[in-house]
Amino acid sequence: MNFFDKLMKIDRRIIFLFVAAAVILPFFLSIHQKILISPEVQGLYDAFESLPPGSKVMISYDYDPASAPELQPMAVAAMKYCFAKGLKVIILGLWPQGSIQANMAIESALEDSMVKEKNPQYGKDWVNLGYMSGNELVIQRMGTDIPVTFPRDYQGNPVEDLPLMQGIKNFSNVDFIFNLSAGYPGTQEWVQFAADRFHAKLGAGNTAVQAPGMYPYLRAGQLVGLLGGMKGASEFEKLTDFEGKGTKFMLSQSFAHSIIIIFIIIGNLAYFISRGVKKK
Amino acid sequence: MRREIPLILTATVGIVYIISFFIPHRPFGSVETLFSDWILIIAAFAIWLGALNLLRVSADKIYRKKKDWFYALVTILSFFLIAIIGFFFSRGSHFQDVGTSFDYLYRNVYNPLSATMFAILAFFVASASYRAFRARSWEATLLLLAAFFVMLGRVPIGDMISGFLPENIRLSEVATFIMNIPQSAGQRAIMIGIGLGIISTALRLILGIERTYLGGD
Amino acid sequence: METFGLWIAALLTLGIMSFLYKDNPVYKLCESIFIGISAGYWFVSLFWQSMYPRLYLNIRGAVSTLLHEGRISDDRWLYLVAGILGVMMLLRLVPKIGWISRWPLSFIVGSTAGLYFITYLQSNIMNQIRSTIIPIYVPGNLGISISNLIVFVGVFCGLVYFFFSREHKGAFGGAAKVGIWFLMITFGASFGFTVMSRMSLLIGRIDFLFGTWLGLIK
Amino acid sequence: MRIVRAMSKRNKRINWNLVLLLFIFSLFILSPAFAQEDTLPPSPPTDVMAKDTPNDAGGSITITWKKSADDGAGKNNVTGYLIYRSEEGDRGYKEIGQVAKGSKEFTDGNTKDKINYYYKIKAVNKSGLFSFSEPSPPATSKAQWFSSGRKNTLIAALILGGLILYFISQARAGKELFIRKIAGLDAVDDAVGRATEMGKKILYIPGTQDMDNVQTIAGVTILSRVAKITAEYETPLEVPVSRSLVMVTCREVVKEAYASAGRPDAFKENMVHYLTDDQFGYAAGVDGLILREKPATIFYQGAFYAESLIMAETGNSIGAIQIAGTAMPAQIPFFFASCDYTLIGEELFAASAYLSKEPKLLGSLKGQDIGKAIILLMLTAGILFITTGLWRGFDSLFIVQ
Repeated sequence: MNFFDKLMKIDRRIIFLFVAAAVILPFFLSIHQKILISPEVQGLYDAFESLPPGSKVMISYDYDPASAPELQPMAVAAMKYCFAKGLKVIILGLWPQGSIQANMAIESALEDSMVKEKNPQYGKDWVNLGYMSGNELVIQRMGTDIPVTFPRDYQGNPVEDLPLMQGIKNFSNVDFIFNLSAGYPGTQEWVQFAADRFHAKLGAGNTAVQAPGMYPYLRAGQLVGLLGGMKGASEFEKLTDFEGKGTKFMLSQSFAHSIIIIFIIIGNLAYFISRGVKKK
Repeated sequence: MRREIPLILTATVGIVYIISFFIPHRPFGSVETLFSDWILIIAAFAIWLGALNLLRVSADKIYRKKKDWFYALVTILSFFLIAIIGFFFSRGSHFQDVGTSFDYLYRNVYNPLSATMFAILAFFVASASYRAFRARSWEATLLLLAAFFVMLGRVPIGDMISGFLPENIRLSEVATFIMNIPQSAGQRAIMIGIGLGIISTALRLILGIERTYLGGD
Repeated sequence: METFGLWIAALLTLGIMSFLYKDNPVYKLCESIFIGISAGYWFVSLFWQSMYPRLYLNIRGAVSTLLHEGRISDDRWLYLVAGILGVMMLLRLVPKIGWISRWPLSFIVGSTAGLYFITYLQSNIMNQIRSTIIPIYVPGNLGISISNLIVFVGVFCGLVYFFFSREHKGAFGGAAKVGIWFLMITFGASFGFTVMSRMSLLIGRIDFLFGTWLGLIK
Repeated sequence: MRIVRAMSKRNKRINWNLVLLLFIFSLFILSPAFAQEDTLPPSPPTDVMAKDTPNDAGGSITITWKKSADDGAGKNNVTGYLIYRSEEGDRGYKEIGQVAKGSKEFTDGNTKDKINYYYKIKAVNKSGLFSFSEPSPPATSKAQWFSSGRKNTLIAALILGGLILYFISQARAGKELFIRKIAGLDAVDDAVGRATEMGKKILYIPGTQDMDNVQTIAGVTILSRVAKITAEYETPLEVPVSRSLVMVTCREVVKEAYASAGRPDAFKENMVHYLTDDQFGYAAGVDGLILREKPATIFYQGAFYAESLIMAETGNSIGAIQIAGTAMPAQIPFFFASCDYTLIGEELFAASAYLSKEPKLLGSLKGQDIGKAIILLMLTAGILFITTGLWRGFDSLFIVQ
């Protein structure tokens, strides 16, 4: 077995080591990267921008801490943006841990100076309806009656006591829905039920792995915009002018991608050379 | 009794479900909600079976002093720890609120385990792509190239490398093109296929042609 | 207490990661904790989130209407059926009448079949057909014309690949082959797109270890 | 947004006197414009119509109107509309909701059926001035017995369902049906055989979702065929599952398979066992099983999420033969990269027919194929119609409401 054969069957732990190094090193480096905006992110931002202050935005947190590195930066940027712009936010979660993630996002958002100035109030500027089990059927039920689906918020207050929830009956009283999703139930269900059945205007933030599956919906106009993974988060941060972790982590991301690409190239070189050697 | 009633039940429920999609009038319009609630309740009962099985298999390991019996004991203890805390010491149905003992376990035990298990995928993605993305054939080359362009195009570094090119053929644009056009087309073909497969399977289930799930008599 | 929790979290994180080197006692320990804790987690969650609000609260509500208003007609009584189906499921533990658990099972399978039939017909067939019907010649815009044509060819040939009842030969086989090419590009692109997501998760964990735990990065 | 932020960041050393002077001066110049905006209400919305919301269970009325002339045009200062409702027509109007500017529609989902309702729309402008529209003619809500917007779905369901049923009956009547090769399924026998030779286990993962997923049901069906083979070869089989209902079902299925292979004695309850409902907890457990038991063959058939690659890469690292199948589009590439064979999407649902060669199952595959042919025809025709302009609305035939 020659060197290239060995290289082709390299112990995967060596690859692991390089990946770890590529992710860790950039944390201690400061290199500035230029971020370009992709059309699907622009689409989402435009949809947000078209909302006048006071509009009602529903944000569904359909993920858990496992996907937080990707989705939390989006959530934080969206919350900061909504608060700073005076949009009213209705939060809910189709995943049990979703509403906890929402509270964490709001905590970070409230630290921003722009948001502090606006001093958003619970009940008036945002509400957290909490988690409701039932997956896509929760969406469907909301299509006919939101207060019946969520009779109380996450703290147990009746929704009729919350000023923001006044006059909210179903999706037609909500101006925009933004769904942060890491799987099922998630964007696909929001498209099928909220957008298809009840014609709600829908945008989404997805883990990068979910995102490719959503392009058909994007092209069909069932989704107005889409943030895919950390890159999507960093682009959205750039558009809204609220730089956060998405931008910060992007460097590790670039390094890690490069290392994988380098390995793929090495693998192919080794493959061709060792095949060439054998032919001789 | 053992097979007929279940088959009739499947057929009836399936047909009612389908019909209710076309009839907004009560009671059909609300059938979906009701049935879905029922399924959730049944699943909540069923998890007792799973939990009992896990405990029984683990206890069996300890009892017979099988290899690694110690770890089985750890599993049993962890299960009871969180179950007891969740049922009795965490504000009842508000067990997930911040500050409960359940939440403490969730944040410091469950969540790091879950997030790390998810995160080691980063390493597996690297080793899988090293092995799988080799230009062995024309098909494999397409796979490789698509992965290559999308991977680079999705991070800012891709645009740094291809910065000298005109804007509309830079790597991020190429990646967007691949995702939007051929990827989207392939995805759609898969989706339509899946749609047909599911429709036909659903139909076979409703009509009782596919009844393997019921087991034997 | 918080610091203690942080240390536990960090050690568990390292324990799971040790598995990348090879299977070892620390990983085994973390794995068995994980199985026990997560099984218990769902056990508790399903109780408080499904059984309690959907079954107990509904039935309690129906009983109180009966007691206070003397009315028996209350939709919530319907949830009793679910309770009965649930108990039937548990009867699996009694070998002699275990077969009765097929009733709730076939209820679930039936409603799943019905729901999937409709949902997939709508979103995977009707909607996808509609969004594929796009003009393949847009006057004055060559780029879009070509893109639309590629989408059409891709969907067409991709579907041909999925034909089961015909041998993939001749022109038909040619189309199926082009279909495979599209599938390959789809897989490669989805894979490449995913790499990003996976790396993000690792970055999140590293951020936890070096930032939250060790405080080396702010 | 960005401007505000830029301003707040700007240097604070400004000549305030000058600013004040300029401000007052500009007020003088602009005052006529301001005055006009401040004193005049926006022009009212017109043509307010209300009618029963179609295709619902009643309890809802849809109101439409023509925008105020000052919304998006004219003075362009309308900020939104408030919707008022009354049961009397001339008085007793109460606010029931509001919508943003540019809106022309509102759904009142809080009506009682068979009661007359009247609606008025109030346009509000920036300075808080408003004007009311004329009231709408009365409207009542009622429930419908058929969703007219879903006629097309009904037709599609009848066509596709009919085709599948027709070919099933054809197949039952004894018509020979061809089925093309599916590499992954041809390999099942070999894969089981190899495990037998090596004296090692076979691991079968029926996805990680519950019985309320059709993919899980497909996975369980394939398990029944695999279990029949392992029973014949006397190969040890282990099925770790992540849902209790799946455990119950798989147990029945495996038991039945062993019985029908004439080996009921070889069946053990614990062949099928539950780990945890948790996605990654389950993956951790399965990884442990793979590393310690070193199975020769691993099947992954059903619905998967991110855990797919964790298990498949670990399986790959011990050199097991892996056969995967899923209809989760996002996971197919991972199985493709780390398994020996992968059933792609629809192939998962074709597997039970392929493995059993039962005529009625094969018939349904034929039905699916004809369905595909019709879809291809629709696509081609539709694109021709829409490109040539012969029938521009063709694609809207497929809109489901």
